Amino acid sequence: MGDVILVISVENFIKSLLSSANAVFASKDMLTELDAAIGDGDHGINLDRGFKTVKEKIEGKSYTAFSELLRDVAKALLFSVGGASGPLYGQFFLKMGMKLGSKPEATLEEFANAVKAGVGGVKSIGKGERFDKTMLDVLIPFSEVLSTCVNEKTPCAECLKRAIEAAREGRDETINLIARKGRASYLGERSVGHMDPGAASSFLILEAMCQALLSVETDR
Amino acid sequence: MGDVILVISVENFIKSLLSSANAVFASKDMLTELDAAIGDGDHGINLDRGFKTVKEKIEGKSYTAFSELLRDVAKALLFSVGGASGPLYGQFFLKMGMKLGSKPEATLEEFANAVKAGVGGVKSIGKGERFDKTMLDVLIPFSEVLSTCVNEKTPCAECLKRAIEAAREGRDETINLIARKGRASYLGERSVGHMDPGAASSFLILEAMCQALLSVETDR
Amino acid sequence: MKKLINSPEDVVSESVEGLVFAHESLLELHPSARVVMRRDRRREKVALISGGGSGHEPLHVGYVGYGMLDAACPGEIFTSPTPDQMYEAAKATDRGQGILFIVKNYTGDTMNFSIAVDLLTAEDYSVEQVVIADDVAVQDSLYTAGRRGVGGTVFAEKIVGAKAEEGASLEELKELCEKVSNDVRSMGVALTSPTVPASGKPTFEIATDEMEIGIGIHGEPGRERVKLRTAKEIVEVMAKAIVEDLPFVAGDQVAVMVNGMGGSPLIELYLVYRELKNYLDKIGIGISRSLVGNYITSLEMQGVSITLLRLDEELKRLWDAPVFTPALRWGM
Amino acid sequence: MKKLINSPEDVVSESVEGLVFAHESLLELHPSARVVMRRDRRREKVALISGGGSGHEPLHVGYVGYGMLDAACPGEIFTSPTPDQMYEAAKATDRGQGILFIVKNYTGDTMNFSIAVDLLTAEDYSVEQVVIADDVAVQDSLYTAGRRGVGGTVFAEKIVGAKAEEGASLEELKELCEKVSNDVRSMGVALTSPTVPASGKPTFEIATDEMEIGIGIHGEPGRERVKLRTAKEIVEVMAKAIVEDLPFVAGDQVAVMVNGMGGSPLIELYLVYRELKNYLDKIGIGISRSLVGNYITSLEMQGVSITLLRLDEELKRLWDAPVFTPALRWGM
Ligand SMILES: Nc1ncnc2c1ncn2[C@@H]1O[C@H](COP(=O)(O)OP(=O)(O)O)[C@@H](O)[C@H]1O
Ligand SMILES: Nc1ncnc2c1ncn2[C@@H]1O[C@H](COP(=O)(O)OP(=O)(O)O)[C@@H](O)[C@H]1O
Ligand SMILES: [Mg+2]
Ligand SMILES: [Mg+2]
Ligand SMILES: [Mg+2]
Ligand SMILES: [Mg+2]
Repeated sequence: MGDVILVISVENFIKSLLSSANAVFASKDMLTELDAAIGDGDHGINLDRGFKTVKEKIEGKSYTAFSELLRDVAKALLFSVGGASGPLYGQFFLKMGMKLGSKPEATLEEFANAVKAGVGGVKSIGKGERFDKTMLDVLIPFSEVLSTCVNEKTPCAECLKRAIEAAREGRDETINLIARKGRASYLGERSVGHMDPGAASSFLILEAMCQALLSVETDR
Repeated sequence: MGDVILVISVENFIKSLLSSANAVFASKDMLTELDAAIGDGDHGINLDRGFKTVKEKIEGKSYTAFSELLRDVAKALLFSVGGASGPLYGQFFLKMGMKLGSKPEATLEEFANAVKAGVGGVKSIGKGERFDKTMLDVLIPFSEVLSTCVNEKTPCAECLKRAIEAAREGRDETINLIARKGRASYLGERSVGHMDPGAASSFLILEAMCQALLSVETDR
Repeated sequence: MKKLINSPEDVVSESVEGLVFAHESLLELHPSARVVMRRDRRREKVALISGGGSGHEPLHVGYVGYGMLDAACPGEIFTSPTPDQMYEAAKATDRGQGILFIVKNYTGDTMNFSIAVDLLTAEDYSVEQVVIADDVAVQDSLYTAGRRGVGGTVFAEKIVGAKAEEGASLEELKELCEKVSNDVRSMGVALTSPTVPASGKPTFEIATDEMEIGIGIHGEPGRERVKLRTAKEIVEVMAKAIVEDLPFVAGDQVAVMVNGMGGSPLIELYLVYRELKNYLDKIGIGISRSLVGNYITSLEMQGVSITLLRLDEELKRLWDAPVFTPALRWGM
Repeated sequence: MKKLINSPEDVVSESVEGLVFAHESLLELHPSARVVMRRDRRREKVALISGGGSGHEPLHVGYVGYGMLDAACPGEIFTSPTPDQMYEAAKATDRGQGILFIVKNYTGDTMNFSIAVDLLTAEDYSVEQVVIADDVAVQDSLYTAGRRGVGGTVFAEKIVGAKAEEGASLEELKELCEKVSNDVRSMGVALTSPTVPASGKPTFEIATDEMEIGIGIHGEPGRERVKLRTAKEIVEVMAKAIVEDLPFVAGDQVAVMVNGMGGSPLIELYLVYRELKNYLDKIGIGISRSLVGNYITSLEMQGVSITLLRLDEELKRLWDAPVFTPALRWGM
């Protein structure tokens, strides 16, 4: 493990997405509580509904192309979540899929580029940036560290682990930030001291996804 | 004390009424709580408002006739209390005053007859009887025992004490009754186990009134 | 106690003042008694007057205006008004055609209104009263205080108000009001207790998983205290009790009211309406008129009541007639 | 959690169904998307559409009908609707005159509506949107999500709806809606927290002697948490913030709304109205139109919001124009 080259198949990516979905289901209440503190208390409920729809849509179905799979994921989220996180995550997966295109397998480099495109989608629809205290504080460092590691030819497993660590740090940093986007921004300074719910969910989703990819890798 | 003949002056009766008023003020919350249990939780509030109006009206004013004094008391209650107890107590004092008429003094016998007339007024306006679990369960035994004692030429102080004891028993008996009149009747069997608020207030009012009459007597 | 008020003693008078401010082209305050009156009193018609304890808004003050009441007499919170209010209201609105009092059946209300009737009769006014007693949660009996008057009062005020506007006589109106009163039934449930401002404490204690079935609009306890149920189950209990009481039968056309007790949001009331419609559909009772909202409340109590009135063509026509009051308005 | 519901997941769909049942001559449900539409869509006019999270009833579903919205898209509780809803609503109500979306300013709403705009524009529909952001409790800034859209939305829907009924063009309506949006300001306070059914717990904790000033309609925290004050003091804080923000000045004519958050009884709202009128009288601002009641709520939250809109003759005329929706009705 570690120096084998990771090749991500569409099939394995479905498993990763289902793993992300399970992570969301397990943390529904925690996410809702985070949102209750600085938002409107529905983030866990929203994502739970969204990922249930994703699961229904993709589980057991066979896809041959990333673009197809991820368009289904994006639409499931977009048309069932609502709120802020629906369009944001929808855009993330839609743009990822568009970048990966119609192929059935992707290298880690291609995966990293797709994540970057996804993050770009989130930035552009939400007009947000880093340190606004949003999911971008997880997505951006994750994407950047992943790309850097891949460029530096770091072993695949290590790339994913470092990216996840960067995501975790980004998530934890949101605690000390003043929110400038989303509902928490209404609080101004009062938002300090609370973790952003979207940052927490992004971390969960990415972590579960990467762990699933890694375990598949290890299983080989 | 005891064998002196009690003569009730209008002036002393004002003091007795103010003493009743103070008893009501002191028990406002208790009466309200009793009413909350089996009614609508306003009896103390109602009577507090009513006796404040009575106090304002009669305190410091000089009356020469019972009828005049008691008409003012009745109207103060009738036009400020509302609810069930307003007309009931209003009628009680109105009929009492009508019976005592325009004289400036009354014997205990005359007082007993006036109470009887007052109770008649309550019965006729409320269409109630004994054991309906209302203020009549205090007013009726009080009136009956008072009349009997007076007829038997019992010493005045003793008459009042026995009447008060009968009133207290009547009040306590309401605990085990099923309400058949007033708001508590909606509860049917569920009203058992609670003292009737109107019985409690009648007892307070009569007790304070009699004690004031007795103390005046003793002071002579 | 959490309330938007200044002081418990002033709640009623300040709120009534606000109501009259907010609807000043429609309403005015009586100069000496606590009475809310229609401003326009030119028309020769029977004066329709109601009143009762406050805390049930919009009842009755919100139903003063064209096609409903000529005056309303608000008492203290949950306490019937005093006879001088009804007496002054009648004198100020009488147009020589007589006065009809619509009274909810509570010991206090009936006694205070009766005293007003006596005072007015003594002065040669022609005055009649009809007592509404539609709450099926309470067993009716000659030996008790009888049934409470609740939601049916709203229907009575609307329908009799429309007929009064048409110029009907006192006798005709009394008869119509009695007909409505005979054909209307209600029942309510509570999830929480109201808090009377002057008392500052909830009128009753209720656990977080309990509800009171058959609640009164003053928070008087009802038939039974049970575990919280689904809206569908709750509606079945209420609708069944109501339907069997009259009884309403298959083929009947009814007006229904799904009434919020003050603290239940509209989203829940419409959900309850859905359950009610499904229930009545199943037993062949047709809803031909409906109201969903807060019409007769119990301060901030969470809960709902259902009222059913059997309709005929005349009642439908009178229901549809224009009305313009703070709380009910259509056709103008 | 005490609610009259069957299950948290079904609240919105069952309630919307109840609403449409209760107003079936006026409304219908879209056959495939969760959209409440006017039944009568014959008239050639610009389609006026709004939507947002549920839990604010009667907003928006209760404002569908003559003289207001052509369709409303209810999301889950406190969650903006999804773009397919707005897309289907637009397609079903478009009469070839274009579509105007009225959007409350929340990140989720603006994004979801924008996606719908993109989808529709791609299919050559002419569609515009106006974002309402009237909550002065929130500091406005280009670098944040900006102000929340609250009570001003009700005024916008009424006034723009009246103008749409007159046959105005999409461009004219957009301009009018922007004008209303510019001249309207709101602020709210909460005494208790709402409870989202799916969460089952109050959104925020608040002590029995505390209130939240500047609350959002989703229970988002406001400007500050303070000890409960009198109605007069509370109104002063809100009215001052609103008046100084636009600013409204002596001589201005305004429409005001005293809006209950869902759990506050009408008796309190009218009392608040009294305080507001007294405050505005003192500073020379004239109330020429008013609404007192529950118009944009936050489930069962206790609290109140105040909205002020500066009026000119055209706005007065449009305000007075007939409207017939489940929640707002006059002139017909
Ligand atoms: N403009 C934005 N850009 C990126 N992320 C955002 C933006 N606005 C909100 N978010 C994210 O969305 C999360 C809230 O999502 P959710 O609670 O589902 O939606 P809503 O705020 O509509 O209730 C926030 O915690 C934040 O991470
Ligand atoms: N018909 C009646 N006859 C005699 N007393 C009655 C009758 N109805 C009610 N009461 C008395 O009135 C009391 C309630 O008074 P109160 O709470 O002030 O009025 P309300 O019931 O209108 O709120 C009861 O406890 C009872 O003693
Ligand atoms: Mg949220
Ligand atoms: Mg009482
Ligand atoms: Mg009472
Ligand atoms: Mg939300």
